[in-house]
Amino acid sequence: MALILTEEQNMLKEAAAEFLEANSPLESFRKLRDNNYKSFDPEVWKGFIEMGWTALTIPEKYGGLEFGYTGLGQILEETGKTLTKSPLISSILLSATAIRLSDNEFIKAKWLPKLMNGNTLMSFALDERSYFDPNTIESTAILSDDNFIINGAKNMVIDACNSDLIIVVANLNNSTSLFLVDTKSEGVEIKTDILMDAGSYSSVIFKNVTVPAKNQLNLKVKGEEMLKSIIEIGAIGLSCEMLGSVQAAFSQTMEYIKERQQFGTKIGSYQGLQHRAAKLFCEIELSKSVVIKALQVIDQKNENLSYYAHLAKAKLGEVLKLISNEAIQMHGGIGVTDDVNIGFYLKRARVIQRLLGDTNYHLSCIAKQKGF
Amino acid sequence: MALILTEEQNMLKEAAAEFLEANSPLESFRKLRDNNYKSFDPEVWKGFIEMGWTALTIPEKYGGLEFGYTGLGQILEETGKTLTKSPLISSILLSATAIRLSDNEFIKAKWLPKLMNGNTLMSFALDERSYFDPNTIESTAILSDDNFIINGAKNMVIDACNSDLIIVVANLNNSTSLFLVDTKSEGVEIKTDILMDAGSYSSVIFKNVTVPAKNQLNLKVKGEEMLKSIIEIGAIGLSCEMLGSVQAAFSQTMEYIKERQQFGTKIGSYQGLQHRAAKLFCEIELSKSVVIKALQVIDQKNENLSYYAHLAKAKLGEVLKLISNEAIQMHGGIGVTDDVNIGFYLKRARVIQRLLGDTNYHLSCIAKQKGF
Amino acid sequence: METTTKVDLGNFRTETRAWLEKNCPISMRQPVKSTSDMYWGGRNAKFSSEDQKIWFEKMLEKKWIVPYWEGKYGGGDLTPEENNILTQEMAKLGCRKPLFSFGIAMLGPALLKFATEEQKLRYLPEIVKGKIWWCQGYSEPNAGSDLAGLQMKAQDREDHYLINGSKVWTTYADKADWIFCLVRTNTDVAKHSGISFLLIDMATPGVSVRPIKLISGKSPFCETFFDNVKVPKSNLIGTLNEGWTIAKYLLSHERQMIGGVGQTDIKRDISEIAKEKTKMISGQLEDSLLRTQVSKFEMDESIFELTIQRILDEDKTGKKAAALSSFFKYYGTELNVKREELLIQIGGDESLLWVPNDRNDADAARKFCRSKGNTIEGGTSEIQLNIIAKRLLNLPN
Amino acid sequence: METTTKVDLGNFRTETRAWLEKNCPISMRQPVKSTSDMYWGGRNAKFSSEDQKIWFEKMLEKKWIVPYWEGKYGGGDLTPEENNILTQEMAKLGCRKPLFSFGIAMLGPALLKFATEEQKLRYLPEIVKGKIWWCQGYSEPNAGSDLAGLQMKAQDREDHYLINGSKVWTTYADKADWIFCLVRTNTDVAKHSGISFLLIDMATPGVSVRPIKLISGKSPFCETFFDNVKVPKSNLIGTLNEGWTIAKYLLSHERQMIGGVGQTDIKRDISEIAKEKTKMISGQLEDSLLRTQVSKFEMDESIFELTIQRILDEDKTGKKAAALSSFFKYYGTELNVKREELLIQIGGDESLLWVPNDRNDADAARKFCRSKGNTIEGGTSEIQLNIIAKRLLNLPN
Repeated sequence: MALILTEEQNMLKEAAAEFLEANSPLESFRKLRDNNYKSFDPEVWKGFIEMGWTALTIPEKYGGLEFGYTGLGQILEETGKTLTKSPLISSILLSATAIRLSDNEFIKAKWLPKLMNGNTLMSFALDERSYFDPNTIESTAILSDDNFIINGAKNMVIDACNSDLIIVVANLNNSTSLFLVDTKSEGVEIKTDILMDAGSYSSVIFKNVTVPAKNQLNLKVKGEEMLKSIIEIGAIGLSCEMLGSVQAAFSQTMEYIKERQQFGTKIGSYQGLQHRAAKLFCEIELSKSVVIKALQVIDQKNENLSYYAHLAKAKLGEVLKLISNEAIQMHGGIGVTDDVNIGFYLKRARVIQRLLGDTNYHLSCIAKQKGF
Repeated sequence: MALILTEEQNMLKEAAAEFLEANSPLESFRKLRDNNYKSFDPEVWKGFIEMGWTALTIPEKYGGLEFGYTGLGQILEETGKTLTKSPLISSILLSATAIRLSDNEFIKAKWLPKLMNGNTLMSFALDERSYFDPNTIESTAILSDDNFIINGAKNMVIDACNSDLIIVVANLNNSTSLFLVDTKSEGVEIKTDILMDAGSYSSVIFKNVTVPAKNQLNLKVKGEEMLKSIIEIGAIGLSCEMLGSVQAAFSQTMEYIKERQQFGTKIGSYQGLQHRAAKLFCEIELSKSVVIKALQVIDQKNENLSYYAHLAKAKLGEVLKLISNEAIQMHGGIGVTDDVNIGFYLKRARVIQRLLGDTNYHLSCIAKQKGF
Repeated sequence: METTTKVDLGNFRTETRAWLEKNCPISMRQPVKSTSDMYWGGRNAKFSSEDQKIWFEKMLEKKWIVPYWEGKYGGGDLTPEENNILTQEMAKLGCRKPLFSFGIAMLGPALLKFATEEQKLRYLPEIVKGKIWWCQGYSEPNAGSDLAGLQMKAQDREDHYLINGSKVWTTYADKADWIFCLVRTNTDVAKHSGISFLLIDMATPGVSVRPIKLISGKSPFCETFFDNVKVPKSNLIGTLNEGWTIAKYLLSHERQMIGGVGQTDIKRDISEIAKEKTKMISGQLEDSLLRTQVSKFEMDESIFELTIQRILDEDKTGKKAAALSSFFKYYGTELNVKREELLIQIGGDESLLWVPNDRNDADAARKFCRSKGNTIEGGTSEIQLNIIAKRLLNLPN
Repeated sequence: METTTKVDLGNFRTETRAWLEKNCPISMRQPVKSTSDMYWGGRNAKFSSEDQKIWFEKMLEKKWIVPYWEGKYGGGDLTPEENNILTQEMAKLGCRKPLFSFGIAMLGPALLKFATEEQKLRYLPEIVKGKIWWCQGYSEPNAGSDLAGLQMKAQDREDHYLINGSKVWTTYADKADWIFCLVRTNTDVAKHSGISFLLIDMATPGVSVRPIKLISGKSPFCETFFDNVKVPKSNLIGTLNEGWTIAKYLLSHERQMIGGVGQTDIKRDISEIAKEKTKMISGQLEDSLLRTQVSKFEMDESIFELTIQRILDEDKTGKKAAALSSFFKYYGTELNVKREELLIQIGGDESLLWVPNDRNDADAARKFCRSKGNTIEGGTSEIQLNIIAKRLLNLPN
């Protein structure tokens, strides 16, 4: 398959760019932050829903557009440019994907339409440690009559503070399972922190939380495999946002060095900066390629999903780190002030790099796959 | 102790620079190479002995100057600039150090004067694998009446082809011992290869070689500890040569970019090259510091010898790799031709980096020491 | 003219395969291992085997030496689609190129675009027939990266040009019959405006050649000297003083080739070699720093391959990005240099051998040294970065 | 004058220690933790504790606020050796500085070298007594790296200068009483030749200040505006239009401080933190890529420390290498930026916290963000590399 967008995908991307530039430019990120770190702008989120972006990955059977992840990826990429905050990652990229992969028809039929219509917000609770480590889950679920009793402590749960439900990963009979838990259930305690990217991330404690048995996502399918796919698709989705940030931080920096004068010349004329800029350009070209490949692999249900997910998140983590630093350095003094927006990319970068695993984590996974 | 040379050490260094520039400039390296890869120039070696350089680390008790390794390091550094080939590394840095650390008075009294006077050439045989790995020695020594019977296969033995004797590292009763073996003994088979640096490195096979019991270097001292010190001192000595090469390759490159014109200007005026040159300058400043510290630590019999030996060889391996590459790139097309000498540093670099362990090896040792 | 349909192409593929299977000798389906496996043609042409001769002659007769040129120039009149199929089928069978030639890859495109019809009819069929071995004369000792700063003079002497100067990096000049050169025909104007593109017979009195030895050893490169060499005016290609246009056209071709675009040889994974050569401990490389190096290298290598594919795919949709050839050249050669560094590091002592012994042909060290030229030849990495900064990023002067 | 002997120095050390032990309140021997632990003096000076007041007054009385200045300027007349001993003994006991002051560290050296005797006698004792809080006005919004491109004008108006323009990165300008500034006094000459060094009372009408918020949050930096501010001519330091000489003299001081030379705070080994925070497996960091990063970082950090020591040792022997301050600034700040990157990477989620909660003061993320300024303030890394290339390597323009 050609590594290019189809005409429909291109149109979607352009529409997204236009909408976000008009309704949620970079400056909106500052406004939400200064408005007591508000998680998102409901008006903008309404726009997302009206544009159909929440329905892109939902099967037609449940009323969705079944347009594919390559489409969703374009939206995420554009939000990475404007740093638009929304429940798109927690509710759609992670939670809707989890439910889509579920074989519990009851859950799918009930919740996919609600997620898509924005009536329900969901979060995905996986992490339990201070770094990404999906292989050591200690939360437990025990079947007791017609209910599961869930115990455990999760952290880094994105936007849990706004969510109606949380999908919880826990061990059931020595294997992984996923459960849909109402945040208003007894025994659920949510504490929310604001991290460097001005985003809301919660620690959620589940203390003998009772969940109806029908709320288990994985029935015949293996929970381990479902979780693996959710993480892989999630990592690719985050890579899309990172690709957007990479491009935006770079182009804003190029604009700046074309205008900024020092020593009587534009600083963009110095070969020292030019060579660094050219190298960043190369890294962006590489980033674009791995992201589009990874997106296509999701939609093709290709067996190499795991490899390209690791590759994309590893590369984008590295490139975003590099470019978010270079962007500030090339801006000079003004770059470290809060007066300009370029620093927002740095702060978002260090959080999103870590979500669902950093470069080291993903490279190590590839090395293990290749047996070295 | 101040991290500077004493006046005497400085004088020695200047004398060495003068002698080598006069008697063995970089062009001499080419001549030896083109003369069927000759190992060294006996006239120049005679000069080394007359200048007292072979006696610097030999105790006064055995007729030496007992001037210290910081002195020997200055000679090695200067030979790194001119790439002067000589038995200084095999006979003095490695073999004389091994004997100096020995507690076998018979061996010391007999051989140190001969090594110093250049009457005898020796090699040090440690490696058995295609990479540096001093912890897996398979050569064996067995006591049989008044003799040891040695079996094993060694490689990367520097200058064994010219040596009268070889110091062999072998296992005796499950611990490490060192033995002095006459190269003319029955069962010793030497095959010599020319490596990328135009130097001679031998594979030596020992097949039931009989060695008199008095030829064991370690009597009461532990062979393991002796070997460790020899490797550490050897690694520091090689770092000195590397420091010389680093400086010479850099300064020749700076001269070149100050003169070479392209696009109507000297290429050294381009900021792209200037910033790279400035970074190399910083790396050289760091290299100088770790080398002088490591040398002083040998002479002070400081307990941190091991740490600084690892640190020096690790850093110099990294810096020499970087600078030997940058030197060629900055020379452009002429740099990859055999018409100029700058490529000699590259070729020597990749061999000396590997001798007694590369950057990865030494950094890994430090990490182990620090428990991470 | 009828358009080719998919059915026709299917037939073409079947026929092509059948023809190749019938006509390509088995020995000509082995990978090229040494220079004697390549037939370069030329005035002193010698086939190194009977099969080589048969294969060349069959292909010449079939007009498939340069299948995509027009018939009147000796080509096979194939459409791009047909030519593509032929290339694919040859690759499947492993057929060697019947003729190696800078005439086909470099001079040909220039002649087709810039030469007069008379010149095309004279030179192109000779190229196809392998009668003339062409070499290239661009760089000069004092004009490396600054190619346009070249100084080899061609003075107007009424009925001929008088050539004085020298060229460097003239590949196989010691074996070639003719050379295509950039020469200075006007010294009074901006440097790019006084350059012309000239063809010179190497047998002309005053031409001499010195082979260049590299840090890796022997090389096909030469330095070529021109001492009062007389060249007929009819040997000028394109307009006088507008040779720089031709040069730029050809350089962009060359960069893509050096950057590895379109290269088909499969490289072994560095990690596979590392697993084989170095110590493993509980399923991982014991040298954890090497594991890092290999991980990062393979990430970039793998993604660079995707990027070549992506940009070729974009090209097909008509998106043009001219200076991207600089990206390919820069990144591709830097990657190759890193690969060779890793190989020499992983390879252990064997990879350091310089003089062959009975177990080892000392190829690794030579290849390593040779790779240092990759980021210099065909425009240094620095020049490529300049081009990216100026043309793609529009950074100011 | 008698020379100090070793015996005298021994006595001086003993006496000093005894005096410090007697006079430095225990609470003044704790490390500085917040800004309230620092006494800055000034017109609106307030001591944050009784001990802080006692300590300052005892030291002032002893003439040890600036012990190495001459007595007539309020100093203690100590020799460099004695001052060294005092510094060492204060460090041993952990005594805080009694007064934090840009007047001591930055303005003082300039006055001592360039001011008239009258100016010295007026300003230096005030600095010692902590009466005036000085701030610095070099950079301007359009003159960052290109400091000499500054445009704040000081026009000659017979009995005074009329100042118009603004300064940026004026640390604590919102609290300071006076500012020492570089101003443009001649616009008709090369930029370096039209700069003067001027002292301005912040209370003069027309001076206003805006604090600057950084990506890390609040900061002591300000932007300071001058709108028709009248400054007496007697406030000029040094020769008119030769202020650049003073600026260069001060900048070289500043660079060494920022690069970390002479810093005494002990930093924890990154490897220790990594061992504590991340997974270990058979005695090694499980994340082998992190192991590589930490190994390389600690190698460079450790050798940079040796290099500071070596160059200070060489300095003592009289070897001068002026531009080495650029090396320290460049390498020291780049290392610190790398350290903060590693800390945020190793630190896990806790290090990403921005708004403090009950378990975590969110310091790590703020420090990380703040570190991004290190390679910019006091001359960017690029400027330092330029200086190294030009002054130490003599590369051409």
